[in-house]
Amino acid sequence: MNRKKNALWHLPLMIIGIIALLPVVFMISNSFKTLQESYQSILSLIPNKPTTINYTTLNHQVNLARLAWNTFFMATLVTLGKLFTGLLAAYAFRYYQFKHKNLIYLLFVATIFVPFTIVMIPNYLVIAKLNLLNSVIGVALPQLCDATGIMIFLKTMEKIPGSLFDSLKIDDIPNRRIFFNIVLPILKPSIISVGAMFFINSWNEYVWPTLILKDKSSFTLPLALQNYISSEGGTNFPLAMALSSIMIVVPLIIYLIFQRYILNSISNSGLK
Amino acid sequence: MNRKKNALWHLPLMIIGIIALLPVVFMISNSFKTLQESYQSILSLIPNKPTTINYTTLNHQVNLARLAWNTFFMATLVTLGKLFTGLLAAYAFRYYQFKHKNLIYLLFVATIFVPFTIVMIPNYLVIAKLNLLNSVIGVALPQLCDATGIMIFLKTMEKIPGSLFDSLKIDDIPNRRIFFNIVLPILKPSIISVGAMFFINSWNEYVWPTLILKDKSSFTLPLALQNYISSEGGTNFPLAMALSSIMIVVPLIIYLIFQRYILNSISNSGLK
Amino acid sequence: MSDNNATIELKEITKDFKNTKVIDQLNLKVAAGEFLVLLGPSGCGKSTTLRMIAGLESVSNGEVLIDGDDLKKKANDGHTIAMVFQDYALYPNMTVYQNLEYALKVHKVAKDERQKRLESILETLNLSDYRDRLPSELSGGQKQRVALGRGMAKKSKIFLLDEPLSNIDVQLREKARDEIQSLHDRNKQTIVYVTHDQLEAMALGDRIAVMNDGIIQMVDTPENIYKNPTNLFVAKFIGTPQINVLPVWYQDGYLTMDETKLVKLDRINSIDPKDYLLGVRPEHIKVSKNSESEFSVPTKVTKIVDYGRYIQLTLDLNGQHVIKAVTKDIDCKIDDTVFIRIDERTSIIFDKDSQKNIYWDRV
Amino acid sequence: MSDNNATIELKEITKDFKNTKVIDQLNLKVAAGEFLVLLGPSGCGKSTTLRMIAGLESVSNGEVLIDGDDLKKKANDGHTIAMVFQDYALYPNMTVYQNLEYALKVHKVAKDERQKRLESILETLNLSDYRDRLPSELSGGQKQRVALGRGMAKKSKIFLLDEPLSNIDVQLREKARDEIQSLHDRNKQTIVYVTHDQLEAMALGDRIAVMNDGIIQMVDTPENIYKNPTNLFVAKFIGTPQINVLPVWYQDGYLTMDETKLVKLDRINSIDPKDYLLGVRPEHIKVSKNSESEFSVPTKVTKIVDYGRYIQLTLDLNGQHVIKAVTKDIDCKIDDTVFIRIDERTSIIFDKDSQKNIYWDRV
Repeated sequence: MNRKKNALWHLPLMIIGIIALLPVVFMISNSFKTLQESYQSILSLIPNKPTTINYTTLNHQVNLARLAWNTFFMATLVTLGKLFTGLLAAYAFRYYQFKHKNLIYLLFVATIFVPFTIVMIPNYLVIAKLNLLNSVIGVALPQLCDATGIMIFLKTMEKIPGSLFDSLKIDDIPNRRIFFNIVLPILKPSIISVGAMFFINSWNEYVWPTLILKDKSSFTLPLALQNYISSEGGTNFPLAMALSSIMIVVPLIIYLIFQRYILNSISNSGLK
Repeated sequence: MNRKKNALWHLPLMIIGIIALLPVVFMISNSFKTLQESYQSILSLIPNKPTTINYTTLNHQVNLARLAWNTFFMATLVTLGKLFTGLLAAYAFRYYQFKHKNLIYLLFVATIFVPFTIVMIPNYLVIAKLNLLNSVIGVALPQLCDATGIMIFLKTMEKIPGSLFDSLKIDDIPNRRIFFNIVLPILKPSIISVGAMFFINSWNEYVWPTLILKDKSSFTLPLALQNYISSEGGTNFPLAMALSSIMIVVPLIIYLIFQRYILNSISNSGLK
Repeated sequence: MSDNNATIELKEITKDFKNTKVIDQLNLKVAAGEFLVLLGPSGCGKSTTLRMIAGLESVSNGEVLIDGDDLKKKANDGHTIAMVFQDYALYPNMTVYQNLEYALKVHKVAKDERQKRLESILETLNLSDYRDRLPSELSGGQKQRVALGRGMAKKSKIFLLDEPLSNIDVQLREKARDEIQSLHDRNKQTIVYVTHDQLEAMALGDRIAVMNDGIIQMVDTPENIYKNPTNLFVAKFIGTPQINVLPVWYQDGYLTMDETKLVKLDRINSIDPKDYLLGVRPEHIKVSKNSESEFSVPTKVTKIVDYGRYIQLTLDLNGQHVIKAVTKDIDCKIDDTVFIRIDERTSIIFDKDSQKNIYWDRV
Repeated sequence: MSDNNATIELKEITKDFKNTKVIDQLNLKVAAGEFLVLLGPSGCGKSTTLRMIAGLESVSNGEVLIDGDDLKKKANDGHTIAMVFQDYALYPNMTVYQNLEYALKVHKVAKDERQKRLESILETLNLSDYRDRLPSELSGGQKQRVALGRGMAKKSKIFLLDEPLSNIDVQLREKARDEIQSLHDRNKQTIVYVTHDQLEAMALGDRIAVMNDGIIQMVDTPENIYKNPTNLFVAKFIGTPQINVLPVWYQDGYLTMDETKLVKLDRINSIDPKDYLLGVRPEHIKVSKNSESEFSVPTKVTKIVDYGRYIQLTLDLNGQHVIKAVTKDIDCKIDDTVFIRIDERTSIIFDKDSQKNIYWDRV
């Protein structure tokens, strides 16, 4: 096999590399341009005169610390809730026999493919009825049924050899102990990676929180960003890019810390 | 272990079951209610006097066949494009040595966590510059770098034992043949399941197509639905639910046809 | 029945799996303190039988009695039975010591007692240096010893082992076998041991139950099973190289093959004149360079393998039969002609249709 | 050098992996048409050596010569070398026939020729009935035969086999071994065969190269390796039960242990008076019920295993040494006292420090 053929195989990599990474570079670049330069040459990758003016302006206009805290609090709550229900549900699917188990599982997984657009309104109405509008609980509740988490945990549990449970059964170890002393510790890497994924996704979420959170004081970062963008075309484009750049920092840090776990676990499950 | 303890473990399943499935039942139910009944008792699960009026009205107001065809065409194009780039990229990652391979892979996966809100504007500007607004190619192009597909394919390729490639190397089989004669056939189940996933996700997609497709004649189903919902609160709620119910049919069929592949490949589920 | 061990009795056990009988009306008694080996090829139902004794697999029909009590009616108390699995089933998140301690801790054995027991086990199994290691940091042989130790820690009356040596290196197996043997000598638990390796079975078992197709073919001491197998399956399954099987015809006191008289039967002469199968183990084929009696048959040497301790010959008889012979010393070359002789005492005669040993029930 | 086979020569091969030498200055010549077995424990570098011959693994230093040509300078042509892998490496999406045909098809062997070759191979390996099955529908033994057939189809000069029998049932191994042997007898390719199983090595190899820690310890015929091993490692690795090793002292023509005279050395008398290790294979320990000479030593029987063909005794000497003996017939019980004798002819004497066989270079 010669070098020419080799290069040919790199082509798709280069194309998707550009498609994947260009927007992020573009975003960071524009956040350091003046409003004027951004208008003139929005697609140039390197600012002529890099400036931090957008960041300082942003700091005056919104309470960044408050936004970050709100986002963090919401993401943490949603993550813990989803991990809790996901782990219990997966354990029930794995180790209990009940009627129509396969059908129920099939329906669970089906919910992954029901678009959010469709469940949005029913969910909104239920949350309103429950008087949970404008509350973080209201944001978290409909997300507790994340089938992705269940699937990943279930798959990891299935990798635990059956003989381990046979052994526990012969030793007459109660279920509660099996769950906490054996299953949870074994699942630790999965829990970390799924937790990180949940957290990042929740951190980035904006459609659903926009519907539920009306009060400015409980706004999260994506909601604030939405405000900058939604004014049709963006009155101040570099400002929006600056806020985007700030917003992306926390997921980036989490991703880098847990990358080893995330790379393993996502590709195992095969789902986002 | 007694039955009481058993029931305790079923609780989380029941809770998330309700959270997951209720909205869909609710949607279908309301699509068979009259506008009046929907206003009066929107949360009741069984319509008093079931009616198909919403479906006939819908059929008069929009060209359902045209919408469905547009959606199907776009989803097919996006799916094929993503499968193509994903397979080639995964193969390159698996079987070629190049500089900074791990770093590049890490960046690829990172793009999964960059929220769409953030890349939306840069992507829009690029598509506009390329004169691809209002075209299906414009919708498809930025989606070609789906890292999820690459990860799943890469993982499946990693499961192919190294000795298979050693054997092919000793027999001096050229790369092109290895890819088409060996790797693709082995990956068939993954390709089917990932393809189904891509298709369903693309079928449901609305934010990005809304930005690119302005011409009514190229609208897809989710865009039409968006039109019914966006008039703040929904002037005709049962009508929107009827369109939702129609829209959900194709993903449901695909999921049911390919469920074996999807469940296997995504979660390697072995509940039996 | 004692403090250390218990009897096991399987009564008319049947196990159906998806409409096929995996185990068919199996009866088996294991005496208290006995070391019984379940031996058979893969898929013969030996593991299923063991799992039914352990209570891990339900019984479709019949009873499993432990010390006379029905297992179905009495839930497993976590004390009576210990089991070692083929893949060891160690808890991956616990150290060696924690693995051994876990069940005792859950069942509230006092800390002093626990420590005393475990220290002595770690000592016995040479694991003291590895007590704080995780299973992933151990070699196959070490894992196997930890699994053994975890079973010992329970001081159960019954010890079940499911192919415990199949995942460790050949070189280490002999040593591990000796270890299991001496544990049994010391503790005198009732042991049921599953394996597909006939040498392992011969070395360990007080008695061996040879299984095939869900049916116990023979239960007896290793010696009897080797020397006097009930049927052709058992004869072929035990012994390597395999027993030679020759199609013969009985008439007038002689077994003949292709018109050649092979063996004169003195012990038995009341069998019907018809086709039989003659089984002779390779070491019972007497090989000599010259014809030594009227029953000597000429054969051609096709292969000679010197294993050091013995020499294995592959012989060709008339271009129709392949005979393997094991001898200590013979000076021959490939393509030489040598003579073989078969003795009545070492002949096993099988009925051609039923494949049963016709001598067997007469002994 | 011929049409059927090729010579292999490894010259001062070194292989580094992450700064450790996996293979250290290895030299090995395989004659054309020879059946050479690479034998050693797992991790000894035998598979790496095979993979370097195959060109799958690069060589850090040294040369691999095939028929005198350097492998590095001449790319693999896809014809010279065939290889069978431990996990068979069958293409899961192709039928048995397609698996055998694939490489030939890619390399444009004419259809008639392909068909002729494959039919005969399928016939030879008893695979004709399975030609349209997928690998997933085959048993382990059948997969192994398909892998073998795929290698044969290429009619290569060199055939490499990497533990080809380790994944099939014990019962089938003897048959598979015979098959490989007869293939070699028929085709006379140069074969390099990797295994960790000493019996397999003894049965198959024209010569055996025993490896440990990336170094070849000894290359010789099976007989010589068994009878006259170069060092203690080889002596212990070959033969089961393992060779007995006793610490002895040489003085005035005698090997003594704990003040007891064990062996009188007549053949050699020019060795230094110091500590040695005496190796005696279990079948060379002469066991008798009564003391038969001044060198008879009393021991206590601690274990008797009857394997049918032979009886294995475990003997205790003074409560300090464990000796294993293999005998044909002896009438004794556990705890009996029996006498053992060791013959000079069957004694192997190792230097205590270097662990080398002191006889070896004198023969």
